[in-house]
Amino acid sequence: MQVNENFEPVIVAFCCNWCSYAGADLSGTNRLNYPSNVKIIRVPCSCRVNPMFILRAFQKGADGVIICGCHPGDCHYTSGNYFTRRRITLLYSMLDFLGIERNRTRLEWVSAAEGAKFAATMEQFTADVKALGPNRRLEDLRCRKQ
Amino acid sequence: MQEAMIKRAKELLADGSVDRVIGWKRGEFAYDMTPAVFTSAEELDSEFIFDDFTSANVSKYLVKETAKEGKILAFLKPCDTYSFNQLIKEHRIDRDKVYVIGIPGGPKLDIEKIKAKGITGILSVKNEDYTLKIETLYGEETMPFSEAILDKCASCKSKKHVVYDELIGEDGDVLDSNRFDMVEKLENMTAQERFDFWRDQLSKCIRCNACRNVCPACTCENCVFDNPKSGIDNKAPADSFEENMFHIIRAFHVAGRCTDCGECSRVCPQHIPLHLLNRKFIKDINELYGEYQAGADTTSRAPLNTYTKDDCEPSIVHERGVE
Amino acid sequence: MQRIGVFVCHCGTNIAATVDVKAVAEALGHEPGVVISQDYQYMCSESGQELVKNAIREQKLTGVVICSCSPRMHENTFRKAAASAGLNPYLVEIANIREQCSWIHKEVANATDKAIILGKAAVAKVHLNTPLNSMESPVVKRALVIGGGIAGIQTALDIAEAGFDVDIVEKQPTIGGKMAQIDKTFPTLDCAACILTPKMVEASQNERITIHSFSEVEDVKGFVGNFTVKIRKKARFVDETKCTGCGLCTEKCPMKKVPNEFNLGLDNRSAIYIPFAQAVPKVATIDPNYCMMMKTGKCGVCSKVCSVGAIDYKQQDTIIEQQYGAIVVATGFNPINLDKYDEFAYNQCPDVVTSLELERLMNAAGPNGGTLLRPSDKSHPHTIVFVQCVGSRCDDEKGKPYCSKICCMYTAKHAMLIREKYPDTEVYVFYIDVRTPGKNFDEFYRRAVEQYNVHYIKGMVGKVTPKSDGKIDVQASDLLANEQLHIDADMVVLAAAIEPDKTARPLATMLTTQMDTNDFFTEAHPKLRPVESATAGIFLSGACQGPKDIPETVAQGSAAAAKAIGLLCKNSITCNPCVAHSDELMCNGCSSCEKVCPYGAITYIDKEFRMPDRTTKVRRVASVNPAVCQGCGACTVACPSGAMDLNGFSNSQIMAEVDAICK
Amino acid sequence: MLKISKSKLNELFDAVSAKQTLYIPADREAGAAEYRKYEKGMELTSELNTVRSAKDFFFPQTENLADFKIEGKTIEVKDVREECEDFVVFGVRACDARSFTILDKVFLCEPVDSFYKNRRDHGTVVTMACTRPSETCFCQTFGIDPTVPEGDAACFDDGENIFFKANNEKGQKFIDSVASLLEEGDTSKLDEVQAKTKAIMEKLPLAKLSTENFGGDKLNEYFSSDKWAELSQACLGCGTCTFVCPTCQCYDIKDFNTGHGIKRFRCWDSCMYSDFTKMAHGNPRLTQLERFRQRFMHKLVYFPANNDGEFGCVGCGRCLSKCPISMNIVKVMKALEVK
Repeated sequence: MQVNENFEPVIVAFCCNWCSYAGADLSGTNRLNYPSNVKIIRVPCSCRVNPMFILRAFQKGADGVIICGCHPGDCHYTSGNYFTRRRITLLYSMLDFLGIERNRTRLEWVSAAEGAKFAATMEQFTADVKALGPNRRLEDLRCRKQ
Repeated sequence: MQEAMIKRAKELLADGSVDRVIGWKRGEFAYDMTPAVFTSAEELDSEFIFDDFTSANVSKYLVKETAKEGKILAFLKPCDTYSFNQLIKEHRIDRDKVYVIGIPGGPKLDIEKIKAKGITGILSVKNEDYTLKIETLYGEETMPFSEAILDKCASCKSKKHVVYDELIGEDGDVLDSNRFDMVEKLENMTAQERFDFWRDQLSKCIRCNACRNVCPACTCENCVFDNPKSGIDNKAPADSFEENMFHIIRAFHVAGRCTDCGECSRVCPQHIPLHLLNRKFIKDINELYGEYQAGADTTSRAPLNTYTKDDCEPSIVHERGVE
Repeated sequence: MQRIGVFVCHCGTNIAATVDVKAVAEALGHEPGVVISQDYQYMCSESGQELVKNAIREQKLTGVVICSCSPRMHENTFRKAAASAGLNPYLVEIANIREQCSWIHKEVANATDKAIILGKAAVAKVHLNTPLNSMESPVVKRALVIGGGIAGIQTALDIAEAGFDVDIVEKQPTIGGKMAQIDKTFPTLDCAACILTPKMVEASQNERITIHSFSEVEDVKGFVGNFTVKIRKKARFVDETKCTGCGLCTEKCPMKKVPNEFNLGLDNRSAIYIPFAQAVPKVATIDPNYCMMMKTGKCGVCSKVCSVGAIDYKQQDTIIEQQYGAIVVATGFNPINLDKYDEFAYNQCPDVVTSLELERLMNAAGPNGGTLLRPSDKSHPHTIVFVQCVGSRCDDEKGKPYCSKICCMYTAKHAMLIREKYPDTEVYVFYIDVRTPGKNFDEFYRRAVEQYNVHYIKGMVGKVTPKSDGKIDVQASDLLANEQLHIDADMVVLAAAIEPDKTARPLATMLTTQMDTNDFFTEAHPKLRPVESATAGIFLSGACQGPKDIPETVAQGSAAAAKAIGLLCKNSITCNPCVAHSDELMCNGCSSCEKVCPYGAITYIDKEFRMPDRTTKVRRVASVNPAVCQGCGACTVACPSGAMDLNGFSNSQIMAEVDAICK
Repeated sequence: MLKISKSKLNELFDAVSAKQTLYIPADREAGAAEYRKYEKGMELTSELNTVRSAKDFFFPQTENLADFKIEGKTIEVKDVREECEDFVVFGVRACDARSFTILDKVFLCEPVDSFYKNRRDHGTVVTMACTRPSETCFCQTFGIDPTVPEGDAACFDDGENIFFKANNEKGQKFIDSVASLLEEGDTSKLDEVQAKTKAIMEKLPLAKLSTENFGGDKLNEYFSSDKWAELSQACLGCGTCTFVCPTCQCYDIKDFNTGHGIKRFRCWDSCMYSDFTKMAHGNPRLTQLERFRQRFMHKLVYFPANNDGEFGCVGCGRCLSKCPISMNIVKVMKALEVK
């Protein structure tokens, strides 16, 4: 695959307030660098992430979307991430079924203590999306940046 | 069959057990039956029809019908009973207001398949020992019955009625159908091939909403695609993205609720195999979370409304099949 | 028209070193709706907050965006500041440009660009923020404890001690639970009754405690601070208020062949009975399945001998309705049923008993008056084999996957007591592991081995076979010696696994609390919230949450009480306003949301709607109780019509953020 | 009459498409044809008609009307109108050809819809006479002769040759542009084919359907007919009939936020939809019965009342074959007709 060195992907990360957002804060506190392509949106729980949000991100110009939540069993709301896991598994499977590149979407469990994991995950995900190049299969041409 | 149905419907109307009957009404041609509500013996005698073309699933109409006063008799084919049950489960139908008579299922015929053979000017279609004798303005044509079967019937999942008050004819069994074959075929393609396949199909979409409006799982008071507050409302596929989004979200919203009745693909004026999207979810659910048939009962928890602690991770999507 | 203020914090050099804060303020100043955009050294300082407050007042701001550290740090600070300046606190949004920007990026240009985008997302979101007001919900100053075992008693006593009324609902005729059946307790070997019965009496005499014995919870409605509970007081055919517990009726009752539940069926009781001498309340109960009067209408002896006229054969169940602020579940455990364990001949041989049965056999108030005799022939047993982990740590469907936790210790206790009292008896214990974590536990176990010469054998018992001479052949393997053993035993004692009370499952549904696959109640957090259920106002005490010994149970009982007291102390609870709400016009009443709500916050109501054609239609629609909802948002995605939305994180707000980030 | 042998038709297509964009009805799959941009070697369909009508060429499903560029707090309006390039649509049937006349009445009356006019001015419609009408055809009900179609130029198929006839100047220009490929031919066989087709027309199941009792003067009777409830009962409220209809011309105008600006576009709308013409106060037609009635009243009563008796239907039969529940204008006319 050709990698465009100048391509800077837009990456949206949905992080649950209690674990992953805190984990992201921790990687900041520990000054662990990860690419600035990643922009975080805070949600109360990963189960708040509606498939509409993910599609919307791709429509409006995102090249990759990652969802982060508490590890299964650790959900602040006891069961939220279990629902997330099913919903997102099915959604990602459907995107794959439609031929959308698998590496554009990801879900990772990141606890509040895993600052290093958060940074490493974002580093890896950004690299994967970069390798894929711009999102073309699930983009809205009207939104393409001129 | 038709006679037995009319007879029973008239009896139930006469003894006051039901006030209305929902079934199919004959049309202008051999194949254009309209779902209809009958209230008298005369109407039943003159207009009620049940034959190889009465394929429409009438269960969704019962949402509207059971909101009215009185009781309605519904003739349900096996596949329709699944939709009916699912609607009961979601509190959309008042079970007490429906008297269900289970009737045999298909296979039903697809007029479009007959027309696709170049047969036009169709005046009548007769099934003689599984050969269709088609009288047309341009002479008589024949074709095998098997080649004119509706897609949804060709991959029938069940001949069993999952709910009824009485049956006319025999009840059948849940079938070991081949309905996931095409999904599997697509799964085994490369991502690029799948993308090309779906782009070709979904680009045909004219967003007429027939698939949504016929779907027994789509009974929302106000669909997100019609609701400006939802942020994703739209009326036309103004971009290929919107074609994708509509069908992904629709499939997702009925995931775990779709009974695979096949109406979406039957009514699509552009012949988009929309049922494949729903079947993909059904296949995934069966494989990842255990066999589940929406509408088979009214009490089990829908797979997306439940979980187990050792469910697979979404990364399974990245690990299996072909990229 | 929105009037939004943007305030960019330098955080000393924490932000300003890598983010060009002036450029951020400048860029965000051009965003639609932004009327003021400023930067400042320390926005969280007194003077920084003053800057925000003044701007709110002077510019008549309708929304505030603070670009600063993580909202986890100072969101509350700025919300309070906004509130003090007259702006609804929920009209404040934080753009995290420190932890998620300046601290992780090194290049100024890069970090500044990202900070601007994060700021734009916050501005886009705040455009759609709506004022939210925290609801206050009053707290009923009364607690309900379900279950009157040691856990429930301890919880009730502690709550009453704190000055709150508390009711105990116990389904048996007496409180006391399993502990009342136990002879001695480990590792101190003091008598269970001696330490339990004073507590039972204390509970009955405490004027703040009401005991509803022989009663069950029928229905629970409401939410934290305001539960309405229906309690069914089952008919005991004896007027509780009149009965003095003299026991004359139980002596005179001609029907004496009723298996005695309290002694686990090892002896009999009469049809009218008091479970045991120290029962609380000490009131007789008629068992209608055996009472001749109830069955045939001929007898009436108890009625004749009762001097206070307490007998009432026509008594009916009564329903009490009561309101509570907090509910504590203390439904306890039972040993599992051993019917499926044919290999241990439990059903075939009366001399194969469970540990709890052994407790009764050894108890002074038990069937043998405290002398350990074989149930079959009342002879003194000389060889006793204990089998550990019967149904515990088990992979098959017969047993339980977990460790029952208490068996190792009570078996050591039994072995020791037997060796102490009957030194001529040989005691064998077959175990997989001996688990003795706990204060003085391992010392206790070692005493059994070293001082009392109990034969501990690591190995499994394969088969227990009663023999014709009355002995029992125990076939086992000694894993350490690697040999097969046959022991001619007189008695075999099975350490049956314990399981949560099966009848608690419908209760869990009523309480909208969760149970795990083993039917133990699930705590809100396994480490940090061990005595709370996920449902606010419902607390967990004792073995209903997991296997526990007495000290742990009592500790948890008190902990649950402390949590309940903490709630009851408040006059009202302030609810988080970031909760879900349903648009009734769009709701289909399909119940998807209810199914995914971990708190049972969603109920359905039949609501009348005016239809477009001016008719009316009654439709089932979801209704969220804001006092119960915790705002996770699971329901918003389960809802296909989009009727369900979440305050503070609405669909449109999140999509606005997405748009701002992606553009 | 000038003709070309059918075997040479592709040469003609090649010649036309070399100069301007050419669209022809081609098979998408068995039994389903659609207009496609001609590419070398593409075959003309054997289907009678396309699934979607030809109205898309002049009134596409979505069309950008204006762009707004937002820069900070200023909005700049950008005119996106561009002169359309010349194109030819070949093989349009008589029914669809008539639909352009109907659409013209809507879009070309004052104020003229410049987007529509632009396309209309630059498009040449070459029609094709029908030889094998389907049972769903009822164009004759609306006075259309499918053997002599309208359009800028008309083509006639005698089985071996395609004959060309100009109906106007634009049509003549088209024929002139391909004159080198055409030759004068004998039309006797064509006359036979036409006679045969006319005979079939007589035998069509809907041949007797008449508009005689419809039109603007029956407004009250039809509006308050008690038949509407029964007719609309099974209607799903989808837009299939509207979207396959060659004459339905309603549209909605919406704004789309692209992230860097706003695109104002119009898209087809359907009077069958519950949110059609929804305004601040709600929807003027509250029930599906009213919406269903609107569609057919418009075609059979309001439109002729406002357009010199011209009905809003051309009898193409698309809604007859595509309605998911097989309810259509024919059933409505038959049920409703007041003699």
